[in-house]
Amino acid sequence: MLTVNIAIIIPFLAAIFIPFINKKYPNIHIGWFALFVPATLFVTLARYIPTIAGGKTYVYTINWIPSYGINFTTYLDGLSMIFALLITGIGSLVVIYSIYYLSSKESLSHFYVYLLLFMGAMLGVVFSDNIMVLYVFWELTSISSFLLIAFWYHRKKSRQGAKKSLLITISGGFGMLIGFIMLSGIADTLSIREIVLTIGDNTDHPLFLPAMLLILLGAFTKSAQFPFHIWLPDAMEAPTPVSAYLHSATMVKAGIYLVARFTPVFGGEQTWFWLVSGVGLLTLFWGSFNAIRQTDLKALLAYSTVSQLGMIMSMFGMGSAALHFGYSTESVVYTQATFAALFHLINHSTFKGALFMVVGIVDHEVGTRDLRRLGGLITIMPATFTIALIGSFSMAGLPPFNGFLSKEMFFTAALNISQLDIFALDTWGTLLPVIAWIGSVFTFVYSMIIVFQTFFGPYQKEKLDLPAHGASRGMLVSPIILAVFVVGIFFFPNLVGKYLINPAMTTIFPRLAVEGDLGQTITIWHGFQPELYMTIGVIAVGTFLYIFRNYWKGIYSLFPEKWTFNELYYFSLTQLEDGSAAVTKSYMTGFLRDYLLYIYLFFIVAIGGILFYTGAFSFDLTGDEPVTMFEWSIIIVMIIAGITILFAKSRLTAVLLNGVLGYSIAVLFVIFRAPDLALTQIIVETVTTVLFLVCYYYMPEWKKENKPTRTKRINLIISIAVGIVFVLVALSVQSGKLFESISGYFENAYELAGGKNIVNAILGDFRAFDTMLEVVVLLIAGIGVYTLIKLKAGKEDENIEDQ
Amino acid sequence: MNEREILEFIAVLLILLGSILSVISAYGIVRFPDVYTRSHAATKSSTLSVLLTLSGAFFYFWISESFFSVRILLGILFVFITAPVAGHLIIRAAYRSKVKLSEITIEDELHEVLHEEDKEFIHKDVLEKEDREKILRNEDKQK
Amino acid sequence: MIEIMLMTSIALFGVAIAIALFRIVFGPSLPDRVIALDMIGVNLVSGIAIISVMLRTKAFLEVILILAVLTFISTIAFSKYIERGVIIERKRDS
Amino acid sequence: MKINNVILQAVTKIAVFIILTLAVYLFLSGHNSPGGGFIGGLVLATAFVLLFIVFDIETVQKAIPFDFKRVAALGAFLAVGTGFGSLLFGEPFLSQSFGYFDLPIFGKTELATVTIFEAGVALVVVGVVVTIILSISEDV
Amino acid sequence: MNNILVLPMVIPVLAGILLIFLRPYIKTQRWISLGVMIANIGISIYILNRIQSEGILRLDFGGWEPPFGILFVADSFSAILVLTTSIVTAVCLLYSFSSIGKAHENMFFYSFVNFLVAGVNGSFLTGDLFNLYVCFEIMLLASYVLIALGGKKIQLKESVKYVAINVLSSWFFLIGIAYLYGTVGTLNMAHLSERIAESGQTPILTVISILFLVVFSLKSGLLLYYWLPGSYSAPPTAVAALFGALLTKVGIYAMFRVFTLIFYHEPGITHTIIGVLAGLTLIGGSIGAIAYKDLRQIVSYNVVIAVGFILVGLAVLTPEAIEGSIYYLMHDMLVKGLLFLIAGTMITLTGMTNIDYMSGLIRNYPFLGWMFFIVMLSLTGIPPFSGFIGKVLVGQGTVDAGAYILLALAFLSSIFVLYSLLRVFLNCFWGETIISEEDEIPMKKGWLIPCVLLTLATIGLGLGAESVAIYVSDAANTLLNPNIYIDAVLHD
Amino acid sequence: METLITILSGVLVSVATYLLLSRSLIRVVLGSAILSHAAHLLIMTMGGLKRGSAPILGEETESYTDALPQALILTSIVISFAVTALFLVLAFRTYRETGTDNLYALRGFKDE
Repeated sequence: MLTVNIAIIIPFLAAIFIPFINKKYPNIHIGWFALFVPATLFVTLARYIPTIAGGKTYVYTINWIPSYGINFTTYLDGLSMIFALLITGIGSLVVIYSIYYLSSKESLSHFYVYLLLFMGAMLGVVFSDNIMVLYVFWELTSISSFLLIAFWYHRKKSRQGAKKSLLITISGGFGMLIGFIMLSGIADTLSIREIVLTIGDNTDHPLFLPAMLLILLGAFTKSAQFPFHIWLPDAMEAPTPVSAYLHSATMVKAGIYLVARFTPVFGGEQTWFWLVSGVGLLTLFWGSFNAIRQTDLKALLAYSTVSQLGMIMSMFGMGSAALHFGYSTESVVYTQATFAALFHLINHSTFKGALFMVVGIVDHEVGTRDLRRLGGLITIMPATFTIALIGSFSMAGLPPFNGFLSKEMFFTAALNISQLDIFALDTWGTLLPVIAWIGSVFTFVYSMIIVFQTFFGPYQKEKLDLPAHGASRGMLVSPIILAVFVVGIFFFPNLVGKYLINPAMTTIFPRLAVEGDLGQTITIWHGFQPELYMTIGVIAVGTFLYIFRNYWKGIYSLFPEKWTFNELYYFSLTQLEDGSAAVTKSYMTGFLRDYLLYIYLFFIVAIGGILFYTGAFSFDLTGDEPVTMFEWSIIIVMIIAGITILFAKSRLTAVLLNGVLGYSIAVLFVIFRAPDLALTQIIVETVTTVLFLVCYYYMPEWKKENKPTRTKRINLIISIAVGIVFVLVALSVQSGKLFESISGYFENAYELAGGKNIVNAILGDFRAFDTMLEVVVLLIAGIGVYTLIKLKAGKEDENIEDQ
Repeated sequence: MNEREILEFIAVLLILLGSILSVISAYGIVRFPDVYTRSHAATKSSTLSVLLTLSGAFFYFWISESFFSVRILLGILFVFITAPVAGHLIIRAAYRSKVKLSEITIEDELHEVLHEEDKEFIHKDVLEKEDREKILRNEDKQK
Repeated sequence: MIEIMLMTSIALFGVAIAIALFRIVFGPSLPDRVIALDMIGVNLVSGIAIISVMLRTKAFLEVILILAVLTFISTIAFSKYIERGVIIERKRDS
Repeated sequence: MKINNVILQAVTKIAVFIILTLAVYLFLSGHNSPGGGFIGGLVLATAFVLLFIVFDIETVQKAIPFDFKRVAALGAFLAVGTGFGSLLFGEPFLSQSFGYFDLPIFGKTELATVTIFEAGVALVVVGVVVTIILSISEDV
Repeated sequence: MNNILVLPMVIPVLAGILLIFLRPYIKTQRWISLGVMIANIGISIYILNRIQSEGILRLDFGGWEPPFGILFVADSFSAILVLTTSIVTAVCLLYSFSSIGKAHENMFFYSFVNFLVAGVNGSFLTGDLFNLYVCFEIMLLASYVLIALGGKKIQLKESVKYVAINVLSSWFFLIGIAYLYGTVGTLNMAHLSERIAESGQTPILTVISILFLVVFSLKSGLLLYYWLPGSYSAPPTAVAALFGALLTKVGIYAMFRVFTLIFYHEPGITHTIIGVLAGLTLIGGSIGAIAYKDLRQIVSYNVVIAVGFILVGLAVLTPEAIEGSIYYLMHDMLVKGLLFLIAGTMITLTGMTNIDYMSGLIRNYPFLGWMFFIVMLSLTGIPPFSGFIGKVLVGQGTVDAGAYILLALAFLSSIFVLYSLLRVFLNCFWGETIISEEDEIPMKKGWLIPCVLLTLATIGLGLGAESVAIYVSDAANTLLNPNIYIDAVLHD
Repeated sequence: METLITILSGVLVSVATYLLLSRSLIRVVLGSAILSHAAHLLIMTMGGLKRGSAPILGEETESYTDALPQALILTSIVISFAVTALFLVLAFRTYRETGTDNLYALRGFKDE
């Protein structure tokens, strides 16, 4: 079935064409073209709902890099179906909303290009079967989200928020990539389906646990789980449609998707269970707790999103416990946590999307989102208020809205799981429902804040930037549709359950699903159960806390700003920059001596160290030729001349001594039977000396080095050490000769190359290529010297480069 | 000892003579008091020594291997021509750069001709390089 | 006999070179050093001649000539350096 | 005060002649005895250097009006070009060949492509050494 | 006859020489140089394909059988690198046409570029150790001149250090060759490998191998990268881009060649050290990349990070890792060239180097901004750009070899790459516009087109990774099985 | 002989190292020249010293010295000459341009 692959590609193609279309029809809002894409995709996908619900799956592969098994394989099953519908469905609504939200003065084509990129990437994430391709799209979502957050890039806050989100999500993505690599190493395949099939045999692989942790890292960063949640509030700098789409309904749920997708792989493991549900619950608590203190409506929603995501995450964690058992009637009970998670996932998208749009409307019409300045809007924008009410109450878990159902199921699941006696649940299990309950109380409180602070109370006209008036109709379309869903799902939950969630359950629990039905019926009323009491408790305590919130808000000051993770993030970044600047500048002195010192030290340590570590040193005098008197005197002359250079008082003396060295080497070459070398050496030496003389005339006199004694001493030690290592290696090589040289061959030079001078035959024939190249070297040097001297920088060139 | 061996011996004797001369001139170069006197040792006796040695080598090759080496002859010729010139040049340079004469020098006739500008007769090894650079830099500035 | 004589003479040249090196190292003036270098060069010419005789090879005869040439050139270069500072002039006018 | 250079210049003329002869000899004899393109070129270069030291740049250049950069480039071109020559004959790059020919005057003579190669080398050496020294000296 | 092997090196040499004669004709010089590079692209593609069908090719210069003569050996690894070099150089030349200036062009600039390429290609192709040294020297001398060409103060200051350090490293190379010749008595790399395999890698050979490690570390900037940031930020943009793309890669190539072909018997010592060095390089490069506010410095430290990353592959020595390194090497050559070009263009356009003072460039130069964005992603290893596949394969290799510290460092360094470049992007391209319409320096087409070409290359290499996969896996196979190379050279 | 020459080149290496580590640019250039001397001596030593006669065929002898190192040294001499010349000129230009040959003053980038 090609449709799925095409469904991923279409948004990308559309993104390419958007700028052109925008140029061609500048008068029509480009959003209408963009709307076409998600709407079509939604309809197309929706047509598959019945077949998917019937247990059918679709796989299709397009080859990308088959050599490494990285292929563009798509897989449409229940789980991806839910997400795909959310992406395209909410996507369509958001596009409609944005058409009215964004004025045509903005650079709309950029906006829709990013949005479509994101949509395509997101579809890619949920449809990909190949984990590498999944990763590709995963990072693309991060990037497009980065671009969307920084849509108003001239604002500093937007840039900061974008930077933070990109850094955190991409880093998490890298972790996930490593995890994927490890996982593919374990399972020897890149296909998720195959991994699920074979992983059972490999759970004791040493890399199994690290892979799990790293993949979770990716999921947690993307889904803004504690403590990586800090990027999400800052991401609210994005235009509101973006927040509604990415940061509540879709992108943050990619992490959830990943957890769900990998539950069949890792589920049933204790670490997985505790990490996912533990982190989820912690996030639930921390997010809801922090949401209350926010004064910016969008920030409040951001924290609420964090907490809701934590809740969904924890439910997936709890549900994974079912995999620990085989199929039995008990284990089916535990899967209902997962069922609830999927259900809440859908519900959350509906009500949170609606709420974000409401906030966007308020912001758009009133000009502020600050809770301290808002109030009394109920009379001015009644329709908006109604939607806000529906959304908030659903979020708070009140009937008759869909949030109530999933919240109830969440309590049920938490209670059930706490009864288990695996994974040390007998000791810590009771914590689960307790934290869940506390988190729900806070959720209730902030939901109330949204409704009552914004729409009730005194209307403070003087504090608002714009005169308040009702929302435009077009902007209300999308939130109303979502609100209808919120209510609708409450009354017909089993429609969703049967067609969307059940197939997804089959994906998450493949081994259980073959044994029997995992489906559940959602009932609105199931008698006076503990979970109902819990809900009532939530409402009671929540109302109490809401009314007296000014009395207990003091506890927030217990958590000073400095101690938040957000501050930690900024602190570590600045520390990192300052620290690395300090470290780098401490060794990058720009002083040649220091650089050479590093090299020499490295040489001494590495070569000397290895020499002694391997015991390579050996010394053997027997092969040596005898030394005559003349040779002794030449050698002594050279040693004296060499050492005297160090103490030479004028540069000319030094050059002269260098000349002595050169000529003496020529004599040594004579002694060693190398006439050609001797000839070359003396001529080159003379020319070099002449060069030195020519240049030195224009250079300053050789001053005495005013170096501290310590520097001198270090230099001396280094020099001697370098000499010693050099000699030791040379001596060891002398005594450790392994083979005869190949040069015997060259002694037939006369027959082979027609020359009696072997050295010249080698240079001119056997190794003529070297000679040719060295001629080129010489040529480069010659021309180079010419250009160096002739091409001088004019004054006008000395501008920026010398800062 | 046949004739050839005698000739060879003579050739080698020439070489030995040259080497002895070279040591003598080396001794001179250490012992003489100033550069002008030292140049006598270095250029005159040293040249003689090298001429002797080279002739010895030339004869040796001619005699023992009947190899008439043009190269050695050229070498002899070359040293013969250039060594005095080199000595001349270096001493002139020394004098112009005002290398002081030995304490025991009695008369310096050239001084008034060449160094009339500085009556004080500044004794310096070489003209200060720094001064030259100063001049050079001033020129640059003027440009 | 001949061998011994050759060995002696080459040793003597070695001694002469070493002594000349003394002048190079201790100066005191630059011309002193240059003279000493000139002398070393000339002595090396002799030394190489002796080595060729000892080794009975004609391979080094070029070296002798070249060394003589170069000693001359470097002495001239040095003396010009001492005398005028400049070795190669663009246009001789002084 | 003018410095008299008559002695030096007179001697130099002879010396340069000797050096030039030597250079040519070294270059040609390279195949069978010490010498060759490099050394020949270097000796030739020292002859130029001597001329530049003893006379001045303008005088010498008036007598020998070469652009030494181009001399060097020409040399490199020759050296690399001989390599290319062997490509034309389908031989591996830089294949040298030699043969003995009976020439009317010289008798049995060895002719080798190496000589062209070596000539290139020599030209480069001369060109580069002189270019370097001239460039520095002219930069005052 | 495989005479075609010598062309990638000799054509640039010949062109470089010819251009000296054509000094006054700048237009001709430009087109000849560009033509040479394009010809090289064609030739290297041809060679690459012939290697696939005929195995490793070799050319014995002068017809002398190895190990006595010098020879060029082309396996897939070298051919790939030659190809990439030609592409990058062609693009950099294109950029230099409109940026380098008449004064440079008149001073044999194109000759030097040609010589540089000749040295680089020669180093990739040669099969003889001493010839490798000579090729290095050609490359280095050309780079010495190119770095100082223009004679600005900063260029001279930096080039002095660059030359001094490289003289030292060449010296190490030379004594390394001397030691090796003393021990094994040959210079042909295949013959060396055979002889060492025959006698076993004695302790002294291990010591010598470490000496070569020092040499190539210096050239490639593995741990000993101190010279790199300074000298890469001094020359004009086109030259800096060439340097950033090519110079360190030659060192890396040599390291791969020597430590897979010759000294592969003691991985416990040599490759462990390489691993440690690679790790330290990653750390140092990462720290350096975020330490400075000077755009040129940031960009230069990114070169260092890449060096560390590529050598992680050599350190772990598994097939995946080597393949990954080769991919990454190709990717890095293209993208580093692009990065340097873009950074240089930014500096030219704004007249500033400090990223704190640049702002809002994307409004004036949107194309440049988006290309920078793509470079950033590509260097970070974000798919579907070219860095991705290399990163994944190296990751796989390290996992297989159990080198988890290297794995962690390699991926952490990517975050630093991202962070350092993200800072640049956010500061320079986004934010309030500071350049008013009047002050805006118009973007020249000649600056933009080369950047666009390289951007397309990185996207193409990322999406079309499959098209080079066979070459890369053949290259890795040859590297890991030295006998293939030896047989092709010695036992034909 | 071999040991002696090795030690000699070791001394040269030490001297060159000391020069390279100094602050003055002209010393560094000189140091680089001396370094190459040491390397050449080393290569020579590695091929074995004073064994056989000069590698010119035709002189009646039973063995020749190793000619390959000589060829290598020859190449190396020329290359180091080229490098030294370039380095020298670079130092010279640097001095003319910046007015100092003190490497400490030539540290380059000032920190912004």
